Amino acid sequence: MKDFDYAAPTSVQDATTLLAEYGERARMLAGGTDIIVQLREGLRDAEMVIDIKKISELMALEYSAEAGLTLGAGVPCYQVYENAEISAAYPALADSTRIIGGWQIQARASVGGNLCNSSPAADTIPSLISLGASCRIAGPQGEREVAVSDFCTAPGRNILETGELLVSIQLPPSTAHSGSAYERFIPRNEMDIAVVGAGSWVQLDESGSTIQEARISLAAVGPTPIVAQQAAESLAGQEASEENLAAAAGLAREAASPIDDMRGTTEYRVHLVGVLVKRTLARAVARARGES
Amino acid sequence: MPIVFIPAQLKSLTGGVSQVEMEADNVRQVIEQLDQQFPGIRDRLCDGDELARTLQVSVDSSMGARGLRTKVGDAREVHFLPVIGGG
Amino acid sequence: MSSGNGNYRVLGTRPRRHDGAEKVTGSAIYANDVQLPGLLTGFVLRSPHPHARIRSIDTSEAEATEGVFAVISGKDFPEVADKVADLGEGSVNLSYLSGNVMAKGKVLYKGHAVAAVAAVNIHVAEEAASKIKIDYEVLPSVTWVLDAMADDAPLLHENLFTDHMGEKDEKPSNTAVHMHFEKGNIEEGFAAADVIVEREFKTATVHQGYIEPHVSVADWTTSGRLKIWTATQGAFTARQQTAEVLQIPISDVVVTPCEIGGGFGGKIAVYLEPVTALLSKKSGRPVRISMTRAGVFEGTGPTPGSFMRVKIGATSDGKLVAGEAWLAYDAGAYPGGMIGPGCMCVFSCYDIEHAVVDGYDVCMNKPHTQAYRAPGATQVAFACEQVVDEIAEQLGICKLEIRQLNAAKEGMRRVDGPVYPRIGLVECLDAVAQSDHWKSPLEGENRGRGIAAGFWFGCGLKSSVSASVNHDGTVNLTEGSPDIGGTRTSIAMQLAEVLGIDTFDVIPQVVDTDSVGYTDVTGGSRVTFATGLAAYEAGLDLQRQMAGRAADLWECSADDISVVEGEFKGPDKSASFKELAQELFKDGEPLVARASVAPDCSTNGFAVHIADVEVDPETGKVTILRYTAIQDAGKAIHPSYVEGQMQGGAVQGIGWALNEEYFFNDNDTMDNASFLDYRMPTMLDVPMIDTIIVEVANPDHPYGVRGVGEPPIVPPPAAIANAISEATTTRFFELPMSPPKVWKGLSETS
Amino acid sequence: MAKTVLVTTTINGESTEFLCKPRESLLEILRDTLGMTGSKEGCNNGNCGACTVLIDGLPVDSCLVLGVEVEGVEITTIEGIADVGQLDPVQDCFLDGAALQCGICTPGFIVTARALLDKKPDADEQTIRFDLSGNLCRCTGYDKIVRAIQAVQESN
Repeated sequence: MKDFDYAAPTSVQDATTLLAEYGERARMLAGGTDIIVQLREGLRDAEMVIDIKKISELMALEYSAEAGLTLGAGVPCYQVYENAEISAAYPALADSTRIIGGWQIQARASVGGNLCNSSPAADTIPSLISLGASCRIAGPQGEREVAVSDFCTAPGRNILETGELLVSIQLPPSTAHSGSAYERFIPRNEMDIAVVGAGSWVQLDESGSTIQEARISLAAVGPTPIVAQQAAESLAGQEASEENLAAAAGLAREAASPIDDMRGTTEYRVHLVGVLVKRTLARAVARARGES
Repeated sequence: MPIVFIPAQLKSLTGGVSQVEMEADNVRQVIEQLDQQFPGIRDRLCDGDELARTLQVSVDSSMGARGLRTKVGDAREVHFLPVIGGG
Repeated sequence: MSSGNGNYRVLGTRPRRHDGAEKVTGSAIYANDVQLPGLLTGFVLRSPHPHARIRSIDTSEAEATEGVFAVISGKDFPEVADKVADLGEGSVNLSYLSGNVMAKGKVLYKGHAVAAVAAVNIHVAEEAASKIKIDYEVLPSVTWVLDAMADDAPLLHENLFTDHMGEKDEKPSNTAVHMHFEKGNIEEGFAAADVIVEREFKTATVHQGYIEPHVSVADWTTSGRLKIWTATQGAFTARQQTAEVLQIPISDVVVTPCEIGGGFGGKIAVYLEPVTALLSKKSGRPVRISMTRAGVFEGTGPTPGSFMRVKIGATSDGKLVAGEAWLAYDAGAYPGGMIGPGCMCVFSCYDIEHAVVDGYDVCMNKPHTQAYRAPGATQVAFACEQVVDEIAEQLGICKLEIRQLNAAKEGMRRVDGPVYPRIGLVECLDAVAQSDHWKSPLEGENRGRGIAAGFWFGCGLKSSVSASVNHDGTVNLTEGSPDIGGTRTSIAMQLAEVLGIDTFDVIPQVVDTDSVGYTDVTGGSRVTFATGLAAYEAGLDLQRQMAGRAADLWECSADDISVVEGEFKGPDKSASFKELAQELFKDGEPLVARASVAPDCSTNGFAVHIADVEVDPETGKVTILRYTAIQDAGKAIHPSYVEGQMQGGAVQGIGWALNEEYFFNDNDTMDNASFLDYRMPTMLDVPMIDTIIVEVANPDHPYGVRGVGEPPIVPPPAAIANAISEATTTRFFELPMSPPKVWKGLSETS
Repeated sequence: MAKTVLVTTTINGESTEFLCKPRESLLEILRDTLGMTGSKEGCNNGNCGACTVLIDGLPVDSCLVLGVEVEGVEITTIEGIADVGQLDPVQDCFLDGAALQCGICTPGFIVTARALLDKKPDADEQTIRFDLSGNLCRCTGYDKIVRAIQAVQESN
């Protein structure tokens, strides 16, 4: 590994100052499960590695039914899925955090880091998008808020400007009769990169039969995580029937523009989008109905 | 008296003969006798004064690495086989 | 030799292993744990191209880097003659071996070693390596076996001419060897057949996947002798190869085999030993290299991918009467050794009167292939066992019954000629029929059950041990077989059984090449069999010595002393081994025995596996629901470690069946050189692996032991393919049967 | 060159200080600086679990932790699992159940299994397999490892 300096600032301001000073030559370190591998394999460079885990705001995990979830950028995955309230309110996020790497990875890897690494195959991003999450970003010019769906711009790239830092991810309060789910397809059962991932969220009416609103997001089928807008909109006002979910899954396939690589062909991935969207919608509906 | 099995790839040298019964104490003698009967067969089975390194001799159901010194006096069958590695 | 009577005190028990406490507490010393004063760390620079001529190598900037002590490349290695050396288990062309250790002139695969650096730490070594400038002339490359056999294929070796058992073609070729076997009259055989099935199969290149990377530590600084500590399956073969590559006398080399983190056939060839040796010589310091995982995948032996065509004919009553096989195996960058056993194993489980087999060993721009557990046999079992299944389907015969009807047994002649002695395939198949698994119906949609059989020779080779009796009657057992899976204990148990003492009264130790007689590799399923046989012989020798001494002690004739179950009995006195040993220690010569053996036999192991699968028709993913491995172990010395071999081999085979493969991209370089993307089974991917040990004594071992390490990897891909076929009515002819391929196959069928 | 950093941490209950460069992983520090070679390197990128240690009771791949990060934490390595002269029940059950062959993955498995049994003493087979899926073993086929962990549960 190439030589680098290390700093562990204790405030957001100290961090952004350092970031501004080093610019592109600085890399953030949260759980380290991506960045350490990338530095070791020469996939990314750094002169300064900034450990954000000493900044209390970035390690905060605050949840209330009224205010929703504030997920500090450095909070490791296990803290999400081990928290029963958070898992109940945001099941898709619990699904995602539970399957990133093995236990050793989940003990370190953060949702914020998964987002900032901005891999098209990231497992938490479709969940965050489908749950309507937004990012709180701090920079030299102050703070701004950006929807997670607008965060990634290309493989490994995002909207963070020089000197900017992801502070936290905000999830809106979970509403009654809503449900969400994330599933990915991998050839093994663990320790793998998604061939395709799908996150779905539905808001049912009080009777639990009609979908009022839905959000669907996909991983590993484009240069960034994808919002399957048309598919989601097609469900609004529709009965939560198997046929309607399948029809939406069909529309979601059209949103996908995957590449052929060793993990799967274009054809296979598009097919899997249909399978996973159907499955996650069904599971989200079941959860919204309190069935699982 | 052992029966020597001619490898299928050498049958062009033996005019199609696939088995030869002969008196011999060891593989060296087997090959000498074969070569007298079928000139050229020795060069296919040996590297210089040794059994080809890619070959081993199977005597009855034994397989070993004693090369030309392999005893065959009491054997029923002699085969020339490729060497086998193992994991 | 007579086979055992089954009445044993020690054999068949399940004691803890002697090296257990060290291994569960982290104190066992593997090669990467060796510490020496002034130890430097090395790094190997590898070719980014699959095929290229090296125009020049400039190491000056790397050498000038602070913290760098030595840089070497191909020019630092001596020229090695084009000569074939016998390495005990197989043979190797030394110029190929040397060229694989460090490229000279040409690189033949991505990952081929081109230079190495020794520095104060890994980071400095890596940075310095990145400053080595190599001018490559990139050449056309080839990585698929049939392409490599084509007339217009890029040639890897201009002086390689196809060998047809001693006769060479005149035109150079990538095909190193053509083999041909015949039995009976193939035309007659097929003419007599009522049903004939012919299929083509492909299997991917797969890696042994040991968790410990290759590691070597060398100290060639002070005494003039080269000292090596390494992760090897065979210290003596590592010594021989290192000496040959460096062109020094073997007496100048001492190799200490450290604890070894898995091998499976992949840690027999040397890679790092000569490199660390030269770096040590040049730097004047001891040097360690631990390969990166990518280096392991790209630079060390995977096992061959293959293309196979198999055709079998049977009469309407299910008797197999004719078999034809055409096999092309991927040798990688240099001629390989797996096609021979591939040819010999393709029909080895069945009595087929007429058969023809052709095999081709083909070079291409991939890492040089090496043995992997029953090398060459798993591929052909995948082919043959599926064709047998299809014949059963066409004839409406039970798939177990067709195997029982045709099973190899004592007296059967294989296609390569030899006749089997007493073997246990029939008993394994009977055990299948009696098993709870086979008798339990499998219910549910998209589910299927498959079975398959497999064979591996198991070899003897050379082993030496010495046994010295301590004055408390315990015995120090010194051996040269690196212990990869509990063999210290399985060998010690055989000595304990002879002597009538307990397992833990034997203190086994694996020692360096200066300290024990020559011993071949831990491989070929041979250690418990052959080194165990040596321990048994040493035990008999100790008993003979002690009986003679007891006659002196008890003032009787040696003829009056008998040994019954380890107890020495004289006319009026008797003593246990321990009592007598304590007595004899008081005066006279210390009691030391040694034995060396070279059993000329194969131990002929058969395995039959049953797999239940469920296929997700929407994704093509296959889940293993239940799995049973049945195997003839001859005699299970330590049943837990026999089961462990069966379970481990089965799961490696499951990985081979479902997901493991080298992905080569359009540039003929590997895309997945990591444990993330080379998908070996995790704990979550497999169920419990049930085992049934069958014991048909091997007539060539006093306790009836057969080699057990290799057969269990042979049946799994075939058993799983047969199960998938039952589950989906679609057959898959290509390994791995990964989700994209299964989904595609299912969508094409429906 | 980056500055050398002094790190104070607790390893297996003992307060420990070491000097390190930021690029050195915890695994390198343990093995090369502190001579604790029980944690093994299998892949050096978090895919095999052979280097697993516990940080504040949770399993992590020590190849994916920087030495400079462990200031003030509590680390347990394989060397700290047994008491003096007394193996941990997990170690005993691994030995009795022959749950190891070559042994290179064994320290990682034992450390993860210890954490699992502490957190979820009643874990069922599926949970055991899920939580240990970050530890690769190539020799055993996992059967005897799962059974050894179940044997610890049964002995409690």
